[in-house]
Amino acid sequence: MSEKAEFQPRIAAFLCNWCSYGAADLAGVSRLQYPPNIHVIRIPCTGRMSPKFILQAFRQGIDGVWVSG
Amino acid sequence: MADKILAKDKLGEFLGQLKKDRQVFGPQAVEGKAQWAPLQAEKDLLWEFSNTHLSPKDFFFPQTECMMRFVNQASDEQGMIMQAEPELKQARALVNIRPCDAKAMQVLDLIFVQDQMTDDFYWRDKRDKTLLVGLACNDPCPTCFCTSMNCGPHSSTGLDALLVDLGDKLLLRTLTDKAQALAEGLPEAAKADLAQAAGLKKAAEESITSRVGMDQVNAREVMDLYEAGLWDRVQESCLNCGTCTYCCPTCHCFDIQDEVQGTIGRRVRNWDNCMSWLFTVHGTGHNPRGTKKDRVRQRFMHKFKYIPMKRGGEIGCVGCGRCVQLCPVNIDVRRVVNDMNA
Amino acid sequence: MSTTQEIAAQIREAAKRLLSEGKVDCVIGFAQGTVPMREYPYFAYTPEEAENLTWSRFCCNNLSNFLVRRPKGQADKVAIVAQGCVSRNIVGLIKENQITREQVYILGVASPGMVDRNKVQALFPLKTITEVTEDGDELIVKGLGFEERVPTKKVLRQNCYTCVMRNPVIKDEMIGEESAPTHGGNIDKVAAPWEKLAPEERWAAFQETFKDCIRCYACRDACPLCYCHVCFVDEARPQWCGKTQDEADVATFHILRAFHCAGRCTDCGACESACPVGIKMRKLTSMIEKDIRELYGYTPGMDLESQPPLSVYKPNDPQEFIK
Amino acid sequence: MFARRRFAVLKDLLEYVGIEPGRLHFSWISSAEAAKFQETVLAVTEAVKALGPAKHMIKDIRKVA
Repeated sequence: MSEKAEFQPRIAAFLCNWCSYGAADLAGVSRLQYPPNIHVIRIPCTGRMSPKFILQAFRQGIDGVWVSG
Repeated sequence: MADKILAKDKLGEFLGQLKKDRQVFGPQAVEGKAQWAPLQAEKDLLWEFSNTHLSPKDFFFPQTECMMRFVNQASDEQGMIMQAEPELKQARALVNIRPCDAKAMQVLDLIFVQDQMTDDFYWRDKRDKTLLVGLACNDPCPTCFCTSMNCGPHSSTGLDALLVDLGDKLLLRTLTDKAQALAEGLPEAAKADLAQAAGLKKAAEESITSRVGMDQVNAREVMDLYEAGLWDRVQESCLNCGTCTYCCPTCHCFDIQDEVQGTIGRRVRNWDNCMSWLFTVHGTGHNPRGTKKDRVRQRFMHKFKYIPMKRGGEIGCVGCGRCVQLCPVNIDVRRVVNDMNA
Repeated sequence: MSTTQEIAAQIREAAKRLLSEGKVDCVIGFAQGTVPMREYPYFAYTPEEAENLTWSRFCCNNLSNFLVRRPKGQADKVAIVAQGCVSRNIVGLIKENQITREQVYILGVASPGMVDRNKVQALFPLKTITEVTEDGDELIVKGLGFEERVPTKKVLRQNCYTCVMRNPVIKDEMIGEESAPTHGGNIDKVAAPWEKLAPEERWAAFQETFKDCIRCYACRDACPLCYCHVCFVDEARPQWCGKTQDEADVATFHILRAFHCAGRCTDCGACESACPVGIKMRKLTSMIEKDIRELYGYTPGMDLESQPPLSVYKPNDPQEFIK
Repeated sequence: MFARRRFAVLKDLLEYVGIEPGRLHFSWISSAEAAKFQETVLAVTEAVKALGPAKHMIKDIRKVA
């Protein structure tokens, strides 16, 4: 296995409480599998999302940011 | 104390000798401005310049300085034990520092290193390991007012050695033991050379036409100055930015913060300035310097009243004129002090 | 076209009239600075003080900044000297409910285009400039040991070449005559200079531009858009932006500052003029404003009616980037 | 909807300063779309994985200041 293939990114996932967070929940109860690289952060609404959060995630060394409403 | 002559073609040797056990810095033309940089070649060193764009205080008091590090984990063997940052490894020399900037370092010495209890290790370490070789100003700028601020274009306070450009050669005046070795083997200055240097000094001092009076500032009571009406006008155009304090060679306020990432942390100190709202705000939300006027007043009162009162007449300003040139709204310190002196 | 000296005389006359008639409490204009090419914001409260007012190509601060930063409270009525960009910022401040239209009396001026002092200094590297005066379309630059004439057109601020509105968009009184609205430059051609670079080269260009930053925040404080009582860099719990010189901290400050100006920046150039180390932060802001024009067809501050672009939406706004 | 405009500008700004396009992702997923959620996680992870570890904007306090 090459080094690149072994790289496991850390991804911050900002999920809206009413939409994607619910979808994540449903994915869980439906036993749908997905990679464990995402670190879910629940936000009350995508409108709560601030550019500060995204920059802060990058500052703390996160490899990717995903915002989902 | 010795007055020697350094021929300009011997400069390379002189710098070579400095470089033997030190890292040498000097003002160089970087992007059209005189700026401090490590000296690679003799030809890069500037001789014809007014002063460096920003002050050299960051050699001794960096804008960001890590003081100590720690492991932020109680279970770790080294957990929560502060580890001091290493001292400066190599000695340094600053060549062609202007006398006003050297004077500023001497003023800051009085503040950073006072007694056993107030002894800033980080400052003292860098000061002790740095040799200051000054270059006297023969052509001061119109914004210079050093002669009014306990300083002057040929002032030697705070320096280890002073160079005076005599045209075809340099006069090297050693002032401390640290600098004695530099003068070894150089010819003594002749009477005519000393007379020429004295003439240049007089001419330079006379060419400084900006005068600032301090007699009334010294005579007036603190509260009288504090409550003076002039601050209402001074603060009007102020933006409360930190330009004046960050370009100033004697401004020395800082903010200490602990930065923690997971299990590691460090304590850093960063330049801070009294113009900032955050500078004095309390945890309760109360801010003793809540208005722009309070903050503007603080800077001038500190430099021209509080420091002279506490430090036997030393002034927290050396008259380098950087803030006059760089203030975005032209708050001219000379005008402010003259108003205070009225 | 009147010279700036003639305009200055007319500003003084208007200011004296307004103050003596009691129409306003204060006139905000410029007075001659103590160093070359640096006129400073001046507040005249009496007709006598109005004598100190001036107008030139060295008036680089954005005076509308002082409408929101005045400590005396915002109730009293002030007159303000405003060229195109300043009037556009006044429009912005009115829209953002920082001031009301009634409390400002706008003395409109056509902008002659302001001089970039860094550009003039760069023509005379390491030399000390002692005096700069305007003479028609030229500047007479005097310094220690030299005197030269420089065509003004060569040393204007970068944003003035691409100005889209030199005349005030709102005014109570016009000083001098209106000029052609633009200087002829096309902002869309020069905005966002790093777009030409390959994505992997951009970060280096960004770092190079901001490497001299000393975090004095003069750009923020000179900006009429930055009136927040507590700026995000001053927030401590949580701390969004560290106070160090680390490149991540410097980058965070400049990215967020630029972002906060999105859809509001009038490209007045006050930030670049205020910077003590000559950073060109318009390389960031010009990109955002270009983006706003392309995405939402909006140019800030042109009228009192339109809605700020980030405060409204349309159902068919572009969203190709969203999965 | 307001956020959409903010995100559009922010994404363009971050790409403009040199953050790779594949590091920042946005999506609309309703609470009923578990399958779309799964697909999107896969897509996002793959995109970031392909880019390798983050290089910019990282505050590293271990560095000597």
